[in-house]
Amino acid sequence: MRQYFRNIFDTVRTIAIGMGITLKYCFAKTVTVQYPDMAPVIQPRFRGFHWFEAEKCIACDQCAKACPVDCIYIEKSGPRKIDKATGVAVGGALTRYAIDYAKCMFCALCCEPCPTDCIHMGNNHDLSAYTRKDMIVEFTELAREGKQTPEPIWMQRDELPEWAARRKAEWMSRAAPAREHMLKALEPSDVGKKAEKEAAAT
Amino acid sequence: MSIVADTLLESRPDVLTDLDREAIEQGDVRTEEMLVNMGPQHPSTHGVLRIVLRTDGEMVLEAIPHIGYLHRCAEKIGENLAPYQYIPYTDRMDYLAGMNNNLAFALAVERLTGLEVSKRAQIIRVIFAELNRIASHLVSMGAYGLDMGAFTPFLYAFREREYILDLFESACGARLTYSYITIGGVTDDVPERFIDICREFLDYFEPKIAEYNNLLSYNHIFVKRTANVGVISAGDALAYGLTGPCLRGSGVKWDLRKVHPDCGYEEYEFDVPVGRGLKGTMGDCWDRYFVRICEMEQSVRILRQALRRLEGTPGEVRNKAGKTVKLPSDAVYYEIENPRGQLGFYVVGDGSTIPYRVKARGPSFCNLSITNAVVKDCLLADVPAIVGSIDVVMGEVDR
Amino acid sequence: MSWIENRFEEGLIVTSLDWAINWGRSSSIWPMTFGLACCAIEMMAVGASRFDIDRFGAGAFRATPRQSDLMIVAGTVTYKMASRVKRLYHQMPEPKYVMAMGACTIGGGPYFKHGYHVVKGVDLVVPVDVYVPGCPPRPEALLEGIMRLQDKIKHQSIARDRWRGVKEAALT
Amino acid sequence: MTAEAIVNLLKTRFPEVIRGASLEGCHPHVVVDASHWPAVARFLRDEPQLGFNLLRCISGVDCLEDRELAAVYDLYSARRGATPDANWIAPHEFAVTVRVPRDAPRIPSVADVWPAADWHEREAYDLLGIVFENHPDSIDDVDGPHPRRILCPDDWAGHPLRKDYEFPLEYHGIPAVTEYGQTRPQH
Repeated sequence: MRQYFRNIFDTVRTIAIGMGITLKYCFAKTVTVQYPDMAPVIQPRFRGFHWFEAEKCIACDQCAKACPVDCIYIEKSGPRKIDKATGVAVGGALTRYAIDYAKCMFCALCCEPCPTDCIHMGNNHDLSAYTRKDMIVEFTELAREGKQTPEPIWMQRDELPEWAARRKAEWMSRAAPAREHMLKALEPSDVGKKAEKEAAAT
Repeated sequence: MSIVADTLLESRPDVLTDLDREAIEQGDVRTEEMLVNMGPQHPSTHGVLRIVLRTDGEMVLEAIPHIGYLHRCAEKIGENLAPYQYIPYTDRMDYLAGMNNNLAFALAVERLTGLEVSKRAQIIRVIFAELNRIASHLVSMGAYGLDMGAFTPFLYAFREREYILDLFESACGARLTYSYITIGGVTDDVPERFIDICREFLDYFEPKIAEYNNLLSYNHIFVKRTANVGVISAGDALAYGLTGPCLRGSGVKWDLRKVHPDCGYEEYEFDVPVGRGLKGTMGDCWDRYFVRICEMEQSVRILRQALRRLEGTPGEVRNKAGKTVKLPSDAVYYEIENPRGQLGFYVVGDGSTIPYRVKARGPSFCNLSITNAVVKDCLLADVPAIVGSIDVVMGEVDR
Repeated sequence: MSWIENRFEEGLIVTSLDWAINWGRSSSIWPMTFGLACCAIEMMAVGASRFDIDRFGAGAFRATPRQSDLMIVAGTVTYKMASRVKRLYHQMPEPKYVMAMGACTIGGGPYFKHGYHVVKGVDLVVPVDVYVPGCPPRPEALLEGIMRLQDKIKHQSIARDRWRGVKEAALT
Repeated sequence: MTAEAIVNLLKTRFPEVIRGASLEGCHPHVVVDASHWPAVARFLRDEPQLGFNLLRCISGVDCLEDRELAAVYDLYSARRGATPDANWIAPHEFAVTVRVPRDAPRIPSVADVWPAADWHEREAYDLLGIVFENHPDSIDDVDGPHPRRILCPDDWAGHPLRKDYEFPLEYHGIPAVTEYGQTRPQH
């Protein structure tokens, strides 16, 4: 009998202590991030969807070899190399550079071996879509549009939350100086042929 | 008289009222054997565990765990990739403690190849391993509360965990699958102001542990549901190969960080908390749960020492040779203390850069094998309490 | 709703009814607690205090398929699990939606090449409405996925084939 | 006790059973004949000098070149500290390898010596096809008695971790290749 009342007393007492803690947090600052209205908290080193600079890529396959899951597809029409005067890759055309995000595991191992420093982990965090084909991002197609990182479909709308509009503008301005070179990278260029001959001679 | 009445009278006389006793003695309780399938989709099996329970009324006569619903062929992948490429896969084994898994595999390969790791990298490794231990135990505590019907601690645990994940993200850029600790050190030095932010977090976090105790650990309902339930004796625990908090909950003061220190753990001062039977029998669910809470306190202690040490130790953090190591024709078996127990990697080299065989010994795999021995002859309602207190992560059980 | 499909013109009554029904459906998506692997932890994080999926009316995680509208397949689907996934899907009441969260679920992910026991995409087992890539996706990305699904639901019509023209409409 | 001392102790106690020992390198171990393995295991556990009470892991290895399968048993001896409050210690650790021919891989089970071996042995059967005799969780089918599979489904064909394993093309109607048929990049 005594144990019975003791149990009731203990239960009520310990629950009251717990409720006291909960009550304290009624007046504390909230921790919830109001996501679509507020910007997500993303650290500078965040490993998001890739940022790829087509004008610098020499299609050397180093990233594809380092990739543990083989999700990078590279095709080129001839050997490419960096033109030292402009810092832009010339030679054969870069016909395809695609990453399959249905396989990618964001380990950043592709960024380390790149000799020309042309692939990075970007700060885009989302690429949700309605078909599986959308998971393959053709970076050469993006380069044709003057972009260096894939845009999620919601960012293609007109009205955007303020932070998203700012981010979109930032991506655009970051890619803008290289836009001309990016288009050139998709076509074969003469300088490359010279380099090719030189390479063949040596 | 049926089996259930017999076992109830013997094993759990405390749950029977006088009326029950009378009913049993008069033979009113008649039950039949029944098979109950728990899982693979069940809210309290922590993933895709399936337990087939043979029950007699409320009593469980036999519990056979069926695993393999998350078998992701990690060992086959290990035979096909260079060690530095395999590091991201180790993240995905015990996905609540990615840093510790990276560390275990990196240490195994470094031991095999004799690769040197700088002092600063070792301190960073300790810091991240301990931070991840806290994060992992927080999830374990929150999820255990959920299993027992307490939703609030889950929210508190995840709030604190987010701060740790922010620290991880600032250092390596990922929230869950870090691949930060790699062969030959860590991928990158800690960011600026990391030490200050980490200290701030510790100052914020330390008083919270007392709060969890008041919220959950000492809550009378929680205690009644977990104390004296699922008792594992020290002998059983050792025989079944239990490690980590499950072994220490049974009063065995065995911690690899003390037994075989690596990464300079011998220089840090900390205690090994063990179950003492504070609320019931030694080795019950509550003890296993409480060992985790106490370990968080010890991790905070280690972290404070490590941060002080990191300030005074400049230097490189990565041995670049780690990416091109050749594995000699030899084997190594290396274990470290993970939040869930001893994670071991058995790596066989054959002179090339790709291992011949990689075998992972998941602590949850061994801890789960005791299920049948513990769950036998207990009440059906206690099964979630026992499985939750073992704290399995299915990614590691099935690999 | 097959008995009603393609029988009515899209007039005032049908479109207003559509609007009301879609508003109701899209703002109370009840997901099923269906954690398979690592992504499930991020799914739990979405349900917890920092990200708080309840703001979208999708916070009522149900333990049983009978009460849920949305199956978030969060994690690697293996051959051993595939038949269970299918069975759970068939147990859900209409209208039901499936979200593939994470690379493993979408296409085998990191386990594509050497994973002898991993299903190379959950869409080989159940139809998928929204794909959320990432390994694992950030909680924000999962919230975006939920909003993509809401967009999709808002363009559904009870008097039409369920998904006709929905993708194009949802993009605008 | 050093690995050398343990090997010497085993050699004096079981002179015919020890087929070899490797003390060099990172993983000192002794190779034991399969037929006498349970007796050796019992000795390793019960001998007060050794007291290997904690079975850490059983790793199966497919040695394709030698046409052999190996099971590696890693052991710890966990001892109570000097005082009740002291940490436990591990006076020694050791490993035992049992090698069997690849076409008839039969090893007696040690699940009655260390209950922890139960699941490890099932896993070794599942992934490598090492048959553990007298296993407590055995089933008897066309291949004779063998432990029950643990990770793969019961009707899975083959043992995946063997070096000559061929990946399945479909399982229960689910194709193993994707419908958009991407080819891997050729390196």
